[in-house]
Amino acid sequence: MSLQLSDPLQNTVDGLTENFSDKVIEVYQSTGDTFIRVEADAIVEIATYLRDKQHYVYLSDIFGIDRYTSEERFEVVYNLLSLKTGARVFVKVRCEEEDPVVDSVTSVWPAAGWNEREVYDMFGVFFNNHPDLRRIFLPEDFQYFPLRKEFPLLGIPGSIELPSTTPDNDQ
Amino acid sequence: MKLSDIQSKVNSTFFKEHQKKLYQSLEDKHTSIEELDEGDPLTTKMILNMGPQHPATHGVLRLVLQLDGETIEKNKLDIGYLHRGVEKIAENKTYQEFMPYTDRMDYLSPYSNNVALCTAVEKIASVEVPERAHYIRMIGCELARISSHLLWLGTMVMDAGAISFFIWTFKEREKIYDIMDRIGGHRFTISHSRIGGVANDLTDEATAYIKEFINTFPNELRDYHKLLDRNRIFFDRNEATGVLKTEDALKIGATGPVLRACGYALDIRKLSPYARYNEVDFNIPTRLEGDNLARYYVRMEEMGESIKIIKQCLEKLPKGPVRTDNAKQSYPSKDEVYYSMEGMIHDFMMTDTGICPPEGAESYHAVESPKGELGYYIQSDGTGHPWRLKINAPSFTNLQVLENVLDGEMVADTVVIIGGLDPVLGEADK
Amino acid sequence: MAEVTATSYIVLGTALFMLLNSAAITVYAERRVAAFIQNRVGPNRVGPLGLLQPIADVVKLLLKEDVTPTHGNRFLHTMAPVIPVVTALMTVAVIPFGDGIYATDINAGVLYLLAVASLSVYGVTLAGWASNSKFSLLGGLRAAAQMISYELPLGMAVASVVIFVGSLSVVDIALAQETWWFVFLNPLGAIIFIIAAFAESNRTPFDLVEAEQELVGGFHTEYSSMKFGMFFLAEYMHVVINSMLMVTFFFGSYHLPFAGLWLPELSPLIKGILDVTVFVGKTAFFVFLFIWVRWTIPRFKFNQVMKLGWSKLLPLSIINFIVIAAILYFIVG
Amino acid sequence: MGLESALGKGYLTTRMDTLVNWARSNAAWPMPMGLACCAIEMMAFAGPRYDVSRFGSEVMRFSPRQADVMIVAGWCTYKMSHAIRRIWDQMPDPKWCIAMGACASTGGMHRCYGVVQGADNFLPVDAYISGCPPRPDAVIHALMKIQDKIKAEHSVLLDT
Repeated sequence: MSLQLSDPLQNTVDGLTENFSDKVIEVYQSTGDTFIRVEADAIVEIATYLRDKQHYVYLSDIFGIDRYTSEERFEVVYNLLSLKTGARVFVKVRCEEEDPVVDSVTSVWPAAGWNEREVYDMFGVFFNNHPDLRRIFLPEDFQYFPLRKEFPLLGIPGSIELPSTTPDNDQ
Repeated sequence: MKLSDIQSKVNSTFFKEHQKKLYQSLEDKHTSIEELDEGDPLTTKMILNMGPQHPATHGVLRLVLQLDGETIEKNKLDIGYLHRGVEKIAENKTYQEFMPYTDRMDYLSPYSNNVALCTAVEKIASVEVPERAHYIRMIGCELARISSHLLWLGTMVMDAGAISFFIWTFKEREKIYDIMDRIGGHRFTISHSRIGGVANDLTDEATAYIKEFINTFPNELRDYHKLLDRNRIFFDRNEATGVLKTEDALKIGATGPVLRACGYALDIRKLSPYARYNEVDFNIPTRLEGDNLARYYVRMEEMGESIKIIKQCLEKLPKGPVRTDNAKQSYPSKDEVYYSMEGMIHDFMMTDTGICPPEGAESYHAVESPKGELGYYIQSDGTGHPWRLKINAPSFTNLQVLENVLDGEMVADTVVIIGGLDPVLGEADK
Repeated sequence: MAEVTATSYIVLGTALFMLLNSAAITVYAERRVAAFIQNRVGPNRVGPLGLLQPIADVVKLLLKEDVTPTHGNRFLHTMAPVIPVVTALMTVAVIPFGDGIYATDINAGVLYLLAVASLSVYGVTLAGWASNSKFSLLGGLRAAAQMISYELPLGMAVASVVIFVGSLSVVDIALAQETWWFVFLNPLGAIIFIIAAFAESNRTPFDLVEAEQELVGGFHTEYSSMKFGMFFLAEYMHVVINSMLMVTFFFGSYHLPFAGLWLPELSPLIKGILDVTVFVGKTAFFVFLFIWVRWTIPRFKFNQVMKLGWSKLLPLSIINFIVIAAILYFIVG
Repeated sequence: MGLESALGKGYLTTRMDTLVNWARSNAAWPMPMGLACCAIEMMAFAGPRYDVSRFGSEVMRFSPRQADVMIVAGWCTYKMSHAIRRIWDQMPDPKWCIAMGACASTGGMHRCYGVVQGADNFLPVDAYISGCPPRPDAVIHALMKIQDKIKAEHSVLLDT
């Protein structure tokens, strides 16, 4: 499929393929959005490059995708916005189910902090070098990762405790 | 201060692991500049838990503050007290079925959430929307923006101590509720937008109400300005509190009015116009100071701009259908459903499977909700349900800002800063 | 000190009874005025015009379960609400409600008032400490700091009145205003006194002690039942008391404006009724002012309150005092 | 008791009950447990158009120690339910609870892993309000139902 890229996006893609020729796996478009899939181990370098050389200063969002039954099950997507050109680009990395670890980009964009925590909370993907990797929505006592496809919508009974209906008498 | 100092004092009765990690993380924040004062006879510090049930946290935000007298040394936020997993729900619903859930995300401005989902689905499924529907959506969105900003104004001033002001803004909100009632039949969670258009046309009554509102509201806005702009106490409370510099705001990913109050005019309505925002004329108010007062001015001016947009929309409102006439893409009109067999079958099909975007398609579409950039990422697997639906919620992003600006402020400032950032927890907690 | 007569007991009894009632009436007035300011109706279901609302509140509070926090100090927790109520009641002893209508005339009445008024802060601070709650503690600390800061300008403002009269007796101060109210002679002092009185009674814009939005309820967060009810009543009693003090010190006490110039001699009964009516009317106006301000103005921040107290009001009140003293000494002679 | 026999059996206690119930029902201070969308309607319920102060209930006490009626407005998640229950335990007796809206009553549309399917799983609820969110009139109706319930209670002498 041939790509129809606007000039700024073309620049981005050219720059990436030039500097990280062995790290960029594929570039594709879907309904007008541009997705660049890169090797997981190079994400911090690529992020630094994109921020410093391509003006992707603003990190809009980070989210995970569960590619259930596929190889390299988890995908982490970085939603970047260039403030100079107004171009939006999505950078994707993939990781294995057994050892889902991705390097944290909090050193590049501090905004990634909470978004990465959310991905960890929902999918169980760990982020190396994250300053404060805790669950963000669910309590730490919860054992599961709810947005994984095998987790039932109604939850697992008893996985989160309900309050006791007799008043505290521990003191 | 040692961690054991906090932990030994804490006696959690539920979610023990969670509380432990939270205090641990508070402990770890800024450890480099933290030093133990040997001469201090009070070796323990006061840890104040604000929330989750607290009058000023706009819902169920929990702040864990380490205090030095009245000054906040460091803080951690704990959110998720409203987490219900809408993204998981979305994977089990058709796109249209998911619409009411978006209402309950940012419940101060449900209309713009509906439009965000609709435009995202329309983008991924290539649905053409009639002109009139675009304009009706814009009117709804701007009304929602005014309604949201009004509640922000009321609660922010109320948090500063003036309780009546909240009631006065609520009087105006009631008018917007009336309009919404006339448009869609409910006070605020109206789910009026549909994939491929809107549910029904504006009635004459609704149009009359809107016209009356846009004529009277600027006067009210002037009154608010009169009351607050020269109010010394209000000024002192808000000036230079919660200051965020432009670079920091971009780094930490602030969005919406919070970012614009820091001096960066990022507005999705201008950046990548959706609906027909490229055909109306409006400005993006910005301020350079980045403090709470700047946020106040930005939002107040935005309300004025919204009135301007609604006026233009009413002038330009074209005649025509309000929903696309393609039974594979949107619900047929009720006339068809009641009086023709085909219409009824299509209605069934839409309810049962709904609209099916092509397999493997991915798209992201953002709108400028009152709180900031509200984006929906959808990945389709070719069925009527999304494979993955991710909501980029502005409140979530802005709450992260809160964790960074609170350090060094006073306890009394927390409430006005939370008010100034205007997070909605229903949206932040997903 | 004047002799204690039967009149004293009657006046004292009536005044105490009316003060307790006035707290209830003020509660009702506050709810109605608040409703009026906010385009609402206000209580109207209980009794005619909802007049029985405070009674319903009090009966309900009386019969509610009383809670003392587990790790709180039970004795202090119980004692704390009594202090503001008692001090509020003690103040009426020296306030003249009309010509000759007062419980007692202490020759150091002003000092007595200041001393008693500053006692009530102990109740608030103890309540904050004995509750074993952080919000209460913060509220109590704020109360202590705020009271100390505003006692001084308050005292200086009163002192600037006392030098006009040359007597520390409250009755003399009231008598001296027959023609000229002190608000005309000493306007700066009056303003300082009003501000400080607002701060002393913990009302908006100085209600950081309660600070519903930040500290939930401040010092009374952990109080329930009638203990809370006593704080509640004490707050309104202090509003009434402070209004009375404003009237007594600056707004002519029981005198009509420039009454000495035009008011003819009246029979003692009519004069007494007129005096008390005028006094009550003026007090009611200031109570309304308290309520009005409460529902329209935002609240200060802690450091701003301190700054206002120490760096603005205190120097201003001292300068005011010195200037008045100088004028009286050198010019009036 | 002499008085009892003179005035008829249970006369005094019934009178006392009437007084107590009258006071309690007309001074029911709400504890606004505003969680989600319903909280906005709860504000409207105290606002100018609906004005709950007519019933003497506009004194929103955010401290549980001083509140009588807890209005659970919004969905209760598992994480939040502990806080709600704790606040309920902190409220002194007598106390009542309104589950406002479909989510608080049954879980409503949020049939998913995070939400407790009805606040009555951990709270004794006195009145349920339907609607998502209910209109403020419905909340006032629920409050009046609570008032009716209070008026029918025997608080002084339980068995006469």
